[in-house]
Amino acid sequence: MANYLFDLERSAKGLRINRFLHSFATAAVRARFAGDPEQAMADAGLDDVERDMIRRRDWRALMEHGASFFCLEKLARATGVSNPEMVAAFRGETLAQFLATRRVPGAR
Amino acid sequence: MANYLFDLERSAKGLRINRFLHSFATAAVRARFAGDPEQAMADAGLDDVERDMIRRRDWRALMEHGASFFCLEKLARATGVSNPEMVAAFRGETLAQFLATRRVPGAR
Amino acid sequence: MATIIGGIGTSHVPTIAMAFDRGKQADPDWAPLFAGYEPAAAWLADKQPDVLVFCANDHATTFFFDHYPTFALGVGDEYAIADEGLGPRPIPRLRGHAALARHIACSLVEDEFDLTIFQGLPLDHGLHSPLTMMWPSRPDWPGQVVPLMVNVLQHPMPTPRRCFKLGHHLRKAILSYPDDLKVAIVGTGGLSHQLIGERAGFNNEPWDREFLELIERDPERLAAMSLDDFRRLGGNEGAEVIMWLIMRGAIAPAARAIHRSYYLPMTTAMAVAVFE
Amino acid sequence: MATIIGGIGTSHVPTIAMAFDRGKQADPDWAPLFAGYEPAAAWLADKQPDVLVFCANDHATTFFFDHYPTFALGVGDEYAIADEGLGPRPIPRLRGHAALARHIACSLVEDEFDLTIFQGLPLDHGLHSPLTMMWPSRPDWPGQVVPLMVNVLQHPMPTPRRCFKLGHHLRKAILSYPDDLKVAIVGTGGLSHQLIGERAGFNNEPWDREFLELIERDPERLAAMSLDDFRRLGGNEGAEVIMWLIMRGAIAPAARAIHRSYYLPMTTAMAVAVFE
Ligand SMILES: [Fe+3]
Ligand SMILES: [Fe+3]
Repeated sequence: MANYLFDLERSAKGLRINRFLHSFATAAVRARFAGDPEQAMADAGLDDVERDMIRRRDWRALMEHGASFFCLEKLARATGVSNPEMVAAFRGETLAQFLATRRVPGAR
Repeated sequence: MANYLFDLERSAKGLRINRFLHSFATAAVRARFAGDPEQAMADAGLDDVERDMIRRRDWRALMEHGASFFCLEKLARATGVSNPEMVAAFRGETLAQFLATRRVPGAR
Repeated sequence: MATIIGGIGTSHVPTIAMAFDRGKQADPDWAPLFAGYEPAAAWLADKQPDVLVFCANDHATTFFFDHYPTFALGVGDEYAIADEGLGPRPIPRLRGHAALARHIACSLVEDEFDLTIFQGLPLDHGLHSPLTMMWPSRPDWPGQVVPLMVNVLQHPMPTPRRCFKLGHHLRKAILSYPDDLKVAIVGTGGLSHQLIGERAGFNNEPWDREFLELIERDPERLAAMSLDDFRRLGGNEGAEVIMWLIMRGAIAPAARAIHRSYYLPMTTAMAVAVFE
Repeated sequence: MATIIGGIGTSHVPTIAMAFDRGKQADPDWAPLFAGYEPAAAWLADKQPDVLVFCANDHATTFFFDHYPTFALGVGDEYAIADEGLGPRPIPRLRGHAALARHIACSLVEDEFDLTIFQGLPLDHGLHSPLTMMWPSRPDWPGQVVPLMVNVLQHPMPTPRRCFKLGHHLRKAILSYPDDLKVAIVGTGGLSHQLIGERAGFNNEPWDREFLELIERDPERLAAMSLDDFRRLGGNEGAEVIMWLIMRGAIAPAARAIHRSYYLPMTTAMAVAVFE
């Protein structure tokens, strides 16, 4: 079972995408991305693969690419995505499928 | 004899002026300061005392205020002042007086 | 002389902060969580510590992976509330006890802990999601904080043993502070959860219950475990409970849990324990 | 298996870099300095280490006092040359040995050194002012570096004892690296100088000479000294020679100085020593 331990190899591999995701903790970056996501991704120097994953909000692919959960969380918050939605995506489930496995599905 | 050990009290006291001095390690900041020093100091939120010390390049007063030598060094480099000139100022000497105490006055 | 009145162990899940900020006290899905914090809030209101030393972690908010510290001690007078993607929470800035923090810094570095020192930086939910459940934030906080931020995000992380030792030396540092101050230690994180990979959503309630016993009665056994043990038993992200070991090392060895609660509604097991 | 072929102790004064960048080799004021580095350059050319592990410090260039580490290990593939107020020096970017650096990081954190980890950040003269005197930078560097940056700017600084211990564990970390690599350790800083206060301009040649003896023959005595001792004897800023103790701890205990030079033209005593 893939572990995705965030070690120094993964951190190095994900540095560029994580820097971009981390920048969503800044209001100006969020506004710029909301206004013109393509320009924002170009300015951050993301490559085509990275831009595509961000466009599709492909949380699982981003994770496999080296994104830190905690950097992904910034983009998720800025774009109205909850943590259970991200966790469901990592598991390869729909949100409803994931919530059905939880004790208190309304606690989110 | 005053020691000026850069400890955490001094570091806290000097944080704002050091942040400003440290920013001279960036070409854009140097250009902005060269073009309009008053505006650059206002943008950095320096108070009147701090602006006055910077205007007069009063190295000794800046040191007493909490400036780190290594942050002062950035402003010195950006404005064409050498380390022997700063050291002479800390000692309360002219550059010539200081150089007269050195073994190889030309080595600068 | 400063005294250590006890400690608190608590989860720091961001949804705790969301439940608080949205006023979910009466919502049946959240009421058990709020109930679990009531004894901790009552204990703090009764004991009135001057300072809370918080062993917590930043979540790639203030510290980024280009420059990532193992142990970072805050020595500032105040800490802004960090923006984590939704703007800062509507709570007052935290006030830091700079003099105590500087004393701790000097003592720990002398004792061979290789601290990073920070000031003038904002703090994220790792610290204030549990804090708002236990300490009144209106009109302002009743006391000051000293934040000790721990790397639990990027491997290599400090070992459980190192965290427990840090707690012992933190205790020595605080008890040698010359002024009268009542200090409580807060250890945050966990309990079991995994957020990434195919095992995302993993929990382990039996291990969580055992952890709550061991942190009280036999922290030495926890300190002897490896990080891999913690990850296997409590999930990748659940291994952050090593921060409770710093707290446990800093309070009296004979301290006993006077309150414990446990609630596992969604992805992360949320626990609160008070030690005295 | 990796081997440690020896070590170099060297000053890292910014004027060394200026003398080099301005081509002052034939200037009588600077010729003794260049002559002092020749045996070190010859030793490196002869031994051809693959990696230089550099114990140096940043000068509030890359790291600022809002977030200041005690020990920061670089784990990147490359390091830009920092702008220190005059634009970056005209030398190639440094190449990092990321795999060795990660191995060292894991080993040292496991051994309870609380490292800050950095990547993607530029390096200042603390590292490359001596480097250009000893290692060809044209057309490109002959090998890679691993930077270990030490807080010698903001008190509390790590103790001399802690630095010597770090060297011992750094040795263990390098020697356990599985691939064949020839590694040399460089310790930088000093010798005597004070840049601030009324004592600015202070030097102490007798102490410098004694230090050069002790670092070779009796580093234990240096490790037993306090930082106040180092400041009193070598000046506030001269206390940065504790970084030589990291190098000394990482090379063979029986290593001997095969070269030593000393030049005190202006404010800082400039020394070079090679240990094998
Ligand atoms: Fe956490
Ligand atoms: Fe230095």
